[in-house]
Amino acid sequence: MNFFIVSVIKIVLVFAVFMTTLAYLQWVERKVLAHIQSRTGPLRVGPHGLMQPLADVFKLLTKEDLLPPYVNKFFYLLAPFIAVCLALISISIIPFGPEIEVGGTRTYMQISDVNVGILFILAISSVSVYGVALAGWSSNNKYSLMGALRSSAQMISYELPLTLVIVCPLLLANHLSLRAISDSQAGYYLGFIPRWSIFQMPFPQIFGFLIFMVAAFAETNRLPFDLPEAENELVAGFHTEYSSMKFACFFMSEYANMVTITCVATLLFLGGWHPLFPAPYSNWVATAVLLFIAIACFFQAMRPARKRDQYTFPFFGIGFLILAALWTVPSFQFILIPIFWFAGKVAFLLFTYIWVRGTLPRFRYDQLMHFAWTFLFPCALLNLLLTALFVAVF
Amino acid sequence: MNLWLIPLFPLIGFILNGLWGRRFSKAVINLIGVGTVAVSFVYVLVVLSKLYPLNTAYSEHYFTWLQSGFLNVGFDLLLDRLTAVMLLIVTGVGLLIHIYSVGYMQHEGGYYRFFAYLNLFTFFMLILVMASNLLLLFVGWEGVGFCSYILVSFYFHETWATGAGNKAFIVNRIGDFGFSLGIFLTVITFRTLDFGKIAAAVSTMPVEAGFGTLAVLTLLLFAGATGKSAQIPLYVWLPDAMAAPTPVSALIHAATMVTAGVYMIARLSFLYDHAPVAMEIVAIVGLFTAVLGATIGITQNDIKKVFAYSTVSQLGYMFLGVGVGAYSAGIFHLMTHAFFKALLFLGAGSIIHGLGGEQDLRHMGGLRKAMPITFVTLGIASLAISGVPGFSGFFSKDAILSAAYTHAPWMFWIGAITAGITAFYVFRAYFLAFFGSYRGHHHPHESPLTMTVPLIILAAFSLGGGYINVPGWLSGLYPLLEHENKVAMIVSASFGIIGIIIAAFLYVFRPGLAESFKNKAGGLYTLVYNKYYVDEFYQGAVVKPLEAFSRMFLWKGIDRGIIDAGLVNGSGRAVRGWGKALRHFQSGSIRNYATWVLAGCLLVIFVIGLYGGSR
Amino acid sequence: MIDTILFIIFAILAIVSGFNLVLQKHPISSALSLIGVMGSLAVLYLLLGAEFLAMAQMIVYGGAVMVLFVLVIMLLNAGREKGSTKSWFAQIAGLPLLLCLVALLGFLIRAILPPLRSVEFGSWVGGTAEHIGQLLFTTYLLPFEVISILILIAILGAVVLARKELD
Amino acid sequence: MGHVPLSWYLVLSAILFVLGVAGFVYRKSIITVFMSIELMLNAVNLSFVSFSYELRRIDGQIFSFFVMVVAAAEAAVGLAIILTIFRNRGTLQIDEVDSMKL
Repeated sequence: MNFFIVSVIKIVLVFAVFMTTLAYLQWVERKVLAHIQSRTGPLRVGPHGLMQPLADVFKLLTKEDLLPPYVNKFFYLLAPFIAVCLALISISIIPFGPEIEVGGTRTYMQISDVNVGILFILAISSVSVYGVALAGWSSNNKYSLMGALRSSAQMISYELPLTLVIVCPLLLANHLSLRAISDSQAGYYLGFIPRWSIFQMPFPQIFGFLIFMVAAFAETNRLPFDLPEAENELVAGFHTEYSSMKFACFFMSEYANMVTITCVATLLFLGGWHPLFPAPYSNWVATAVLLFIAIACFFQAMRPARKRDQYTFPFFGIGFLILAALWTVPSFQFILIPIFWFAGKVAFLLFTYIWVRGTLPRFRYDQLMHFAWTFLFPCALLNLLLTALFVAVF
Repeated sequence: MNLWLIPLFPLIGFILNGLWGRRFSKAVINLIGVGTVAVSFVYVLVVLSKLYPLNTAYSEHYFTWLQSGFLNVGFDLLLDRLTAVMLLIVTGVGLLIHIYSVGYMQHEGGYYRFFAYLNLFTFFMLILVMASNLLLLFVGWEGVGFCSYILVSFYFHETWATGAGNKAFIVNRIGDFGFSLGIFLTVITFRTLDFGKIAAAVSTMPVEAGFGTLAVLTLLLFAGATGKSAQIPLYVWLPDAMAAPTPVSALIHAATMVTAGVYMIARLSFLYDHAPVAMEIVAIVGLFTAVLGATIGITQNDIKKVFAYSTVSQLGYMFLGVGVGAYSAGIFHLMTHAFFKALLFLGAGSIIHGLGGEQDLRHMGGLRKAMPITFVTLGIASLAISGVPGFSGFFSKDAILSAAYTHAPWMFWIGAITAGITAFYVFRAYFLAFFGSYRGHHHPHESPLTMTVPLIILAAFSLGGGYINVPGWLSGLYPLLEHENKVAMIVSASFGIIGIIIAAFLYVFRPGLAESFKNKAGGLYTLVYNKYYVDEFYQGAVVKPLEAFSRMFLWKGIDRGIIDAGLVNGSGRAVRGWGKALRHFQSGSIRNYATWVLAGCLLVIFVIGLYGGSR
Repeated sequence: MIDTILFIIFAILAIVSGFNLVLQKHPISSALSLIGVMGSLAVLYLLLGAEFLAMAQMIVYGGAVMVLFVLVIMLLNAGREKGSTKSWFAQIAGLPLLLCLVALLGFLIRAILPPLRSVEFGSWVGGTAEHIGQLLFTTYLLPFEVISILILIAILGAVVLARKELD
Repeated sequence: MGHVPLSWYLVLSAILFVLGVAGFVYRKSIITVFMSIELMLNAVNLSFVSFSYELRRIDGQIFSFFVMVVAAAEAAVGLAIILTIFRNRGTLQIDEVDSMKL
């Protein structure tokens, strides 16, 4: 019974954090993009547009639920459901931290640990094509169909290098469970080089990591590979005919996939929740970073860009100060420090996503496929061969 | 001791010359062809000197060749005193003839082919004489038969050569059929093919009084011998086999292969000893073959034919010898015959070579000045074959005739008269060739050294070979049963000398007289000249009926009627009929097919469930 | 308890999807039904302790084979089936034969098989990646290599067949 | 509620197999017929895995794995053939592809 209660608590916690993350990820993206392009981004709803995600949800919920004629109703309604479900399922096996003990109950910081975790992730990601494909086909619209076909082809094509490159850290870790993979990367070479996959001997997976990230961009249909929804060619790709909450589902699934895949990248290549620095120093990094942010907020409040900044920034500063204090409490540290490292790595990768989106132009479709089959695939294969060779030899 | 090396060398020679001989120069071919036999000969000498007294048989087992039920045939080689004699003849005389061939074949085509075949023949002959069981002996037996065939057909672009080859092969097939039946009967009777084991088994059996299993067995084997050794009724191939190059006639059709039958009977003497009926038949067949060969020999004009019939006749003597139980005498005669008959053929070859291919006695004459060496050596050979005292033939022939006298005097008298005829026709040929005036057109010349040296060596052996005490050497194997018979000795020798004198009288001193005798004899002469019409009789009595039977019954009846019409066309018609009926199932509809598959699967599951699946 | 519930849920899902596959007139409905069957079977494999196979089922069947089907259906825009009377034998004999098959299989399962053990989730997990890999690369190495060659041939064949003819 | 006997799995496998056969015989679209074959393969796979559980040996799962791989190869080639048929004949109705007959 204990198992069920703990599981329910974990599910609720993870789900809440995950949904909030998805909502605010969109806000972050708009803000970062705006600043890259010398704009300000959302400002009106709440301070710095912080209430914007909430407003968006309200807008989408209250919009008229349009059902175009000539669509295949069943599949038209099924597609967003499939997409969002599959996107949200993967998070259930992502571990965020080590095994902890709260109130006499030992548990993993993870909804459930699966022996074949990485295979599960692959299975879900390979099945998630259906959402896109069905949406495009059932819309009974040639732009949608084109978008769907492109998307499917793209996802299938990039799944190959992705899978091949995932095998390399598996070879190093010798396990399929995400938790075990992450744990195999604990420790340091020479006392300061972390034993992460991208640094791990005998064959550092730096190239593997780069290939993985490129393939992940394509897999989640993000720029520069967002051909399925290329606005100027295909209107809006497979979700042209979708509106209101159904559109939101696709939107959410895209961001959920982004988060999931960055989590996987973190676990496979960046050592999961294992810190960058050895033990005593890494405990204070979180506090230091949060303190720095708090100080920056106060500094910004003294030189406000807009009038109301001098009221909002001190609040932020105080908030970050409290957070920094929280990370110094020893009885919370064993939970918070792994989470900080894990969240920090994921956040960095997500920022990279947005950064790339703001920087690179979109590929042409044939370039995209060409790139996948003639460059990425051989590279991944070569990487795999070399890794296997080195693992076998050493 | 590695006996297997003895036949290996000629085999190597065959492989080298046979595969790459076309690219070798003549010197290399000579080196390989003659050298391998020479090495083999030397190795035989080495082996014999090491095993010298050879009181007991020496054998080597290499591997099990056949293992089938109770029958176990090994690849075993055997060396006893009998084999030793044969080995020396085969490699020694063989070596001389190889050397002779170098000169004789100098201007012939297919030089490398000839030596490859000769080497192959030597290999098989060695296997034959060294075999330790009947089956291995049969391998050699068939191998030499095959080599004889390809060598008789050596001039394969000539119809007469290929015809003679075919005749040799087919006639031998008839004999070998009997021989293989004999082997089967041996397997059934003794459950083994090993000579030693057969001998042990036979020694416990009583001597057969009537016509029993052993008689049948030995006569079947003897049927093979009549084919291989040219006895009545299967001798007809040997005169035709003279189509082969003369060294082949000397080696295969005089000295070695044709004596295989005699060797076989000597080797299986323990069997024949237990079947007196068979022995009697062997002796009679040998005797009549001797008479037949000798009488035909008188009338022939082709020098090689004369010697061929002489070979038939002399082989008859050998069979007479073994038939009356004088195995050692038979082998003794085999050896001396190898010397003087090889010499006769080589001498004839020398004449033919010197006359550019002329073989007809009527176109020779007065060659003694042109070919002195050939003249002398051939004279020695003729004296030897005539049984003139002091020459080798006298000793061996006398041994046989003495034994025959002991066995049955009438055999002795016929044999002795035949000896006289032998002397007559041999010297007829000799005088026709070397005396009188030259009647040919080609300018005669003496042969080169490679040919004359073997002649001289063989002449020496023909002269002195009789002093080699072969019966004594073989006395351990075959007890000496013939005692010295002075009367027989004098009678046979005098018959031989009388024959020579008559020949000299008719062909040297009164050349016209022979012609008038010929005319007076008339029909008898024609009969003998046409070889008693045996070939024609065989043609009419065996070949033609067989052809007719094959054409009418086997071809038109069975092949066309039953196989073609019934089986071939019938099965085709049946398939077509079924196809007509079944093509309605081919509707082109995949779903129908699937339903049929389903029905079939159900049937299979049903049957398995009913019978196979229940545990 | 939980495994019984799971079995019943997914067995029913599989059977319903299977019926749907046969009864639906539109290929894409059939395809989705088939995906349903495959997903249910993956769960059943997990119950039977074949975790690697379950994931392989999802990746290979769910993620590759069926995606291919769906794409082809979309590409050819395969519509509803039309009635046909050409396969008269299938129409007449199909149903009786199917009933026979049902009867036979039922009989075989009932009559021939000895009583089998009951499935307890987690009592035996044989199909871990480790075990499968060990067996695959020792005992079944030759079939494995052969099958990889088969796949290579299939890829080439598919490329050759589906390629547009260049004039 | 006790545990499920393994024969239930086999029954399920049999049902799915029969459904696959039914689809093969009664469906008229080439693609659906093809999918019915996949259904049959899946049913057999379930049997394999069930017996593997019964015998406590994973050889059955290996075979199941091979079946999967072969099915994937078959799907690739089969769908390519279907594409070719559609290109040449413009139809996916199985009863209209019947020129291989007398």
